[in-house]
Amino acid sequence: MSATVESIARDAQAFAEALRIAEALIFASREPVREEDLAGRLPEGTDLRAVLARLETLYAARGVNLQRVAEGWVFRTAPDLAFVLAREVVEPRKLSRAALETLAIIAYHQPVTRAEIEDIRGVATSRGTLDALMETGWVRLRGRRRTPGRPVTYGTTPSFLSHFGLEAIDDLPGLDELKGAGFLSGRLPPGTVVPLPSDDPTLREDEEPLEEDLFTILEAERVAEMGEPLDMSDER
Amino acid sequence: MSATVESIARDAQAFAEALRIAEALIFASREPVREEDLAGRLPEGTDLRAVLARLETLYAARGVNLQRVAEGWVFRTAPDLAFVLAREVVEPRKLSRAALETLAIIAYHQPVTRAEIEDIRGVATSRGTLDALMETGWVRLRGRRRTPGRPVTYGTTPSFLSHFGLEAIDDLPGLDELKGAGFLSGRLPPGTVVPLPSDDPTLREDEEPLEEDLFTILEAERVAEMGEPLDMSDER
Amino acid sequence: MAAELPFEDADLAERGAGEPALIVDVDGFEGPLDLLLELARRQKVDLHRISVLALAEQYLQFIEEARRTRLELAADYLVMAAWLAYLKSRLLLPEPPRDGDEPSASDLATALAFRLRRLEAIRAAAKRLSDRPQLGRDVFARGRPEPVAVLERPQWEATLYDLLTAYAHQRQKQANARVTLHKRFVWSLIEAREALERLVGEARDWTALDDYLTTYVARPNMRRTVRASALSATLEMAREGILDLHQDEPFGPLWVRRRDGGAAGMPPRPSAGEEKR
Repeated sequence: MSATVESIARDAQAFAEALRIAEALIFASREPVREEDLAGRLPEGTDLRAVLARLETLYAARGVNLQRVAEGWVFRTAPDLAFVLAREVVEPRKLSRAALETLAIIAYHQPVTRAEIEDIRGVATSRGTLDALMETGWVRLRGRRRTPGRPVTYGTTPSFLSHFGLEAIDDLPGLDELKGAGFLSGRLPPGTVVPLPSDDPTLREDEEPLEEDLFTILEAERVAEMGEPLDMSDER
Repeated sequence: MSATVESIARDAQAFAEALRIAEALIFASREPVREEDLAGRLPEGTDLRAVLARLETLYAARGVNLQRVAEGWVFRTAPDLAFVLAREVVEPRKLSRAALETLAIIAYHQPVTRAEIEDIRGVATSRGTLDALMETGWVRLRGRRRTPGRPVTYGTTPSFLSHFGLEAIDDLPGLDELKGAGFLSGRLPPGTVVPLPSDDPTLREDEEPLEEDLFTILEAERVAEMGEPLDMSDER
Repeated sequence: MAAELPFEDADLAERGAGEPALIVDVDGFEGPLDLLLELARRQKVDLHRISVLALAEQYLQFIEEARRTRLELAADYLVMAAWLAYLKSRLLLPEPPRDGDEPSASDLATALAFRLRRLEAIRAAAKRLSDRPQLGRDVFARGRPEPVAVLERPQWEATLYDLLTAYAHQRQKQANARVTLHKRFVWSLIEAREALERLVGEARDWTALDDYLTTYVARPNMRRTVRASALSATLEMAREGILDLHQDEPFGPLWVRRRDGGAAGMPPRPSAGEEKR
C-alpha cells in the first residue's frame, strides 16, 4: 500500500479540519469537554490524541492555552497573564477609630514608641491597628529609642502630609487652635501640652537606626505582643 | 533614526506579548471587548489596530475566529462549523416570518414608527410580533416622532448587531440596493431624500425622548391597538 | 426559509408560538399587499413591468372567489379590493384633464408598483439577514468565560477633621482620666466663729451677714467655704444666745446683730439691687 500524493494531501486536510472542529467544540463548551464527546463529533477515523496534542502545542505559547483537567479539555488563559485579567478596584475603606487615634498620636508625638502610644491611649494597641496604619503608607518605622528594650519609634511619612493636605507637619494645629476650633474643651488640666510635632527624618539624639529589615522587626514586635511572660496570667 | 537590531527584536517581543494579552482578554470574555478596554490593558504604546489585525489574520482559518461586532471584539466559532456545534445547543426560538420581516424593516428603516412598518408590510402589525421582537433584546423603543399622536419610534440594539455578526448598522446586507432603489425613503417618491438607517442612540431632529417608563408606553400602545379605551366599569 | 416562495404553503407552520393570529388569513397571505405581490409574481415578469391593470383584475377575481367559499374576509382585503376597482376604472377610462393635486391613475399605479417592489426588497433583505450566521445558531460564543478577577485595593479614607477629633478625644480622655485633687482651702468653723465674734461685736444693729463676709474675705475662691462656715457659726452662736438671726424670705439676705438687750425691731427692708448675688 503506497500512499499517493493526493491521499497525503487529503489526510492533511482532514486533520486540519479535525483541529478546527475540536478547537471550536472546546471553545464553545460550558464544561470541560471529555475525550469521548470529542471523538463522537470528529470525522470518523480521526486520531483524537494527535489532534489534541497538536492543539496543545499550537496554543502552548499563546495567550490562551489548551489544558487537560480532570473532566476533560478546556481553554484557559495563560497563567502568566493573570495580571491582565485581574481588575483592580479601589475600595474606599475607613480607618477604625483605634487606628485613627493611634495615627494622630504618632503624628503629634513622633518619634513615639508603642509603649508611649499606649500610655496616651490608655489601652494596648493591637497589632492589627499598627498593621493597618503601615498599610496606609502614612506611618513608618523611624528607628529605635536608646532605652532598655530598644523599642521601635514610629513617625509619619510625606504621603501622610499629602493625604491630609498638610504642607508640613507643624501645620497640625496646636493646643490653642484645637481649643479654639472646639476640638478640645476648656476643661483640661493645667499643664496639658500638645507637642510641636516634627517628622524630620534625621534621627534624634535618643534614637538609633533600625539595622534589620522591616520584616524581622515586625515579626519581633508581633512576638513581643504575644508574649510578655505567661505568668502574668491574671491579666486575662 | 536608525533602529538597532536589539530594538527591533525588543519591539517584536513587545508586539508578541501584546498579542497574547489581547488574545487572552478577548478569548476569556463571552461578551465583546471594547477597544478602549483593550487599550487600557495593553502595554503603553501598543498599536492596538495592528494587534487586532494580526489576531484576526491568525484566527481567520481556525475553528474559532476573531470578529468585530457592535460593541467590540469577540471570538466566535467559525460559521462553517455550525453543523458540528448545533447539536450541542437547544434550538433557539425561531422568529415567525412576520417578526423577521418587521425586524428587517426596523433595522433598515430605523428610526421607524409602527405606522411606517405597517405601510411597508401592507398589514397591521400584531402586538405579539412586536412583543416577540422586544423579547429578543434586538429591538428597542427609541423615542417619539414629533408628529401628531407622537408615535413611538423603534430601532435596533447593539445586541442585534452582535447576534447577526454585524460591525455596524451600515453593514446590513443589501443596504446599498435598497437605498439605490429608493426603498428606504418611506412614503416619499423615489429620488428625493434617501435616509439611511441609523441606530445612533441620539435622537433625531424629528424625535423626542420617551419620558414615561417602558411599561406605560407598551400599555398605551396596547390600548391604542385595542381601540377605544375600555370603560373602567367593564374591567371587572 | 430556504424555499424561494416560502409563504405559500409553509407559512402557517412558521408563525411563532405566542403570536396571536389577529389577521384573518386568506390562504396564508399576510394582508392584501402580500397577496398582490404573489399575484404579481404569477405574471412572471419583472416587477418593474407588471401590469397594474391585470393585477387589479386578478386581485378582484381572487377576492370574488374567496367570498364565494368563505364567510368573511378581513376588512383590509375588502378595502384594497374597493380601491383596486376604483383604480381599474380610472385606468380604463381616458385620462381626464388634471385638476389640482389629484394624482393621475398612472401615478397611483406607479405608487402601488413601488410599494410592491419595496415589500419584495425588504423581504429579500429579511432573508439575507436571517441567512447570516447567527449567534447561538450558527456561531457560538465562549462557553466558559473566565471572569475578570477583581483585586481590591483599599484606599484609606480619613480626613484631617477625623484625625484631629481622634487626637483631641484621646487627649481629653486622658486628661479626664487623670484626676488631680486641688488643695482645698477651707475656712474652718473655728476660724469662722472667731471672725464672726470679732466682727459682730461691733454691730449693734442689724447687718447683713454677707457684708461681713465680703469685707473680710478677700479671695473670691474662698467665698463658698467662708459662707458655709459662717452660716454654721452664726447658727451656733444664735443657739448660744450671742446673736439674733433674721431672714425675710428663702434665699434672702441673712441679717445678724449682737443680742445684748439692744433695741428690738425688724431689720431694714433691703433696697433694690442690694444683696444681689
